[in-house]
Amino acid sequence: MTLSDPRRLHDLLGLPVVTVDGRTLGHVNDVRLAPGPALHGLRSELLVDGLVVADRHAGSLLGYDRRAEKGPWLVRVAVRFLHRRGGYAPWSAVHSVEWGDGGHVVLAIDRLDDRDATLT
Amino acid sequence: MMGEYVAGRRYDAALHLLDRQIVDPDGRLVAKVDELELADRPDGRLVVTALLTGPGALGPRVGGRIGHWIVAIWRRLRIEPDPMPGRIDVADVVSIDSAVHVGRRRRALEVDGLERWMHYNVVSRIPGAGHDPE
Amino acid sequence: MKPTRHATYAAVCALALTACVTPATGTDSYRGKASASIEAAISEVETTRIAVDALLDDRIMVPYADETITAAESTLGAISAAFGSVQPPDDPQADELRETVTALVDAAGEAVTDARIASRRPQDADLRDALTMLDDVARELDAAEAKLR
Amino acid sequence: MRRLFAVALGILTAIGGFVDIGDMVTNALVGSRFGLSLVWVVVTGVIGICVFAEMSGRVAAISGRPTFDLVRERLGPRVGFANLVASMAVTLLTFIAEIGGVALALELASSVNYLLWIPLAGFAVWLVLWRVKFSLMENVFGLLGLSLIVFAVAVWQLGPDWSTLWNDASRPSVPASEDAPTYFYYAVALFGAAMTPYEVFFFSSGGVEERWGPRDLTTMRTNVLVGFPLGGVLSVAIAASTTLVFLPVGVQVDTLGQVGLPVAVSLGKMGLAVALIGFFAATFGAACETGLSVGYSISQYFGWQWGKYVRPREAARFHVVLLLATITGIAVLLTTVDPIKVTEYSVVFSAIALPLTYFPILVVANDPDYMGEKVNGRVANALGSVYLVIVLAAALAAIPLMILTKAGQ
Repeated sequence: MTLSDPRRLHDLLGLPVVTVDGRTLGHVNDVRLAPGPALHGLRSELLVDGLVVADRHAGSLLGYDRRAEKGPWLVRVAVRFLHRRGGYAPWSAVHSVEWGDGGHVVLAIDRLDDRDATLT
Repeated sequence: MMGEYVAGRRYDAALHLLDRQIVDPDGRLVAKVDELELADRPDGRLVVTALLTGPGALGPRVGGRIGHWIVAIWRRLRIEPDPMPGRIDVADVVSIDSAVHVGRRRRALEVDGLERWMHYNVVSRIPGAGHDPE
Repeated sequence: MKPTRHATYAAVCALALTACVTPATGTDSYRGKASASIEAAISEVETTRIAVDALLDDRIMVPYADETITAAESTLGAISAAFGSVQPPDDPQADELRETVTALVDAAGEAVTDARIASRRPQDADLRDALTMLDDVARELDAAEAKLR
Repeated sequence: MRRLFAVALGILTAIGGFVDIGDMVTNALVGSRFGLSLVWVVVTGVIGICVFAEMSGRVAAISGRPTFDLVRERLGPRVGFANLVASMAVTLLTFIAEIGGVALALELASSVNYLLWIPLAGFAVWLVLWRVKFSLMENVFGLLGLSLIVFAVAVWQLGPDWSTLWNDASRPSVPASEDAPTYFYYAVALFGAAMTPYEVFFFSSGGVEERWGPRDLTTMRTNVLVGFPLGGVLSVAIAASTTLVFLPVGVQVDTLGQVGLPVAVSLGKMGLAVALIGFFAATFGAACETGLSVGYSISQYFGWQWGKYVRPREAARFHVVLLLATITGIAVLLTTVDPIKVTEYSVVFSAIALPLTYFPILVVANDPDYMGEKVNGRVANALGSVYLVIVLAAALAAIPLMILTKAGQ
């Protein structure tokens, strides 16, 4: 299978996420990966499943935006405060991606799935 | 700890993969996942193709003047005119838990140039370098 | 990186503040410096006294006592030099204070030097003489400190 | 029986290894100037180090990942890098103070100037880092460090009025001879000395070095919860000894020699000799720990092979860092900078760096991805959160207090 030129994850993280009619929904905060079906009877590959979108990046690596029950209370409240809006956009809903500085991700949908931001 | 990815499990790249320690089959520490390499498939899916390691991959993520320095120092230390960061094909990844486990030994992965330079030029020259710790 | 740089700057300032003796601006500030010098001198004299006492009772090793007293001696030298380098304000009272404190700190230095010499060739008579001197100077320092307070 | 022996050995080395040059000097100084009115800070600090050492030890035992590994994962490469630079600077400063302390202890024993001892002390520390097995290093210096118990014996032998001491300790107030900012400056210093960040780098990395697993959790907890508080008792004993001997006559401790004087007064030559062994073991052991911690933190940030559980040549970059740190330490000390002054600054800067280390540990100890069912319970989280606030307050107050009091003068 032929692939495009290699890209870097860093060039996707932080890109603005917009709808087709130009409304900003947030920024790419993380990229959710899912192992695909096993290849050559060996190991599976890692496919991009969708984008975790939020209005701000600060504190996201702490993981509080993606787990409901995680403690301690003090830190959870503080970090959640930084991440009020957010949601999930499955890769199938991505219309196009302009990579790198000044780029953006255009979604074919006009609402994020806000239930699915937490991890299963 | 070896085995496939946990079935049905999904991984958030920045949360579960980036900056995680890469460990070889002997339990030796290889490098950090400093960056992920992605590529578009013809069917429109985006896939992870490799883990990138070393200052050349880390510098741009640190950003700013410090990130710039990290890359500049790394380039100066390398012999090649246009050095590439260390690259571990995603097919070598065996499992992901609190570390990223790969199926090949760190020597075979060839991502630790500085380690080998220090090994041959500094540490091996000090008596006792091969001394067993136990 | 801005906050880190500010922190470094603040740390350097703090170090600079503690490293040098600033000129005293008024008589009060000069009295404060005099009092601090006396207090520091008391600390060194009393340390020496405890060490000499222990030597007389054979409760301390000679090298240990020697090191402790030598350190006290050099600290007293530093106290004297630091106080001497402060410009006193234009006030006859300050000049008087300067003379008293300088004389006292120097006397303390001499007593500690005698103790250091005695400690290196421990003969009880010498040590007792040194102890008497230390007692005298300690009393004078205490009196001076009480007056300055 | 063997298990019991292992637990006892662990507790004893935790006690002996708890005290380092920062604890000795700061406690002796504070005792001579403030009596026991700051004991509450030592108690607060000891509880804090227990809470966070237990957390980082548990994270290391369950996930196999030491502290700095996780700092970068949770804070990202950019903030992680700033954190690395700050923590390393503080740990290196402490390392320099410890080598200086070894040289000062040797000077007191030999009457040979400490500057002549520095290259030798530095080389000996490096040799231990290069050659000696991790557990042997821990056990020898931990057990020898127990000689500092002599300070507790000295206090007892001085026959103090226990009820007065207890009153001073339990009803803290600023002594009349000192002002409030100075009092709180030394409170921050004592807190930094008790909770030094290197202790958790070292403790969690040591857990990986000794291949802790889930089965070792109980042993680890016993070591921390019994060993560290008893180590804290040694710290308080040092403060109490200088309170009894120095406070009434106005001596303010500024040399290592003064720290040992109360023991000489109380117990004579034999006691003093034991105290000297304690000085040497505590500073030498801590020099090894801080030196390793410098190597641990850089290696763990960049993902290099680290540790004494592999042959030196298998962890080449790590050992190059250890070598460079030792050379830097020797070079700085040979500029004739006063090691005691270095110590006094190192404990204050430790207090400033504390939140950088403790915040990520608290977050990771709550993450089921690493910890499974062994995530923090309510008690650990309640204490951890309270301490996060305390540690932040101490860190923010440190620099203003330092400027206000001209570093505690």
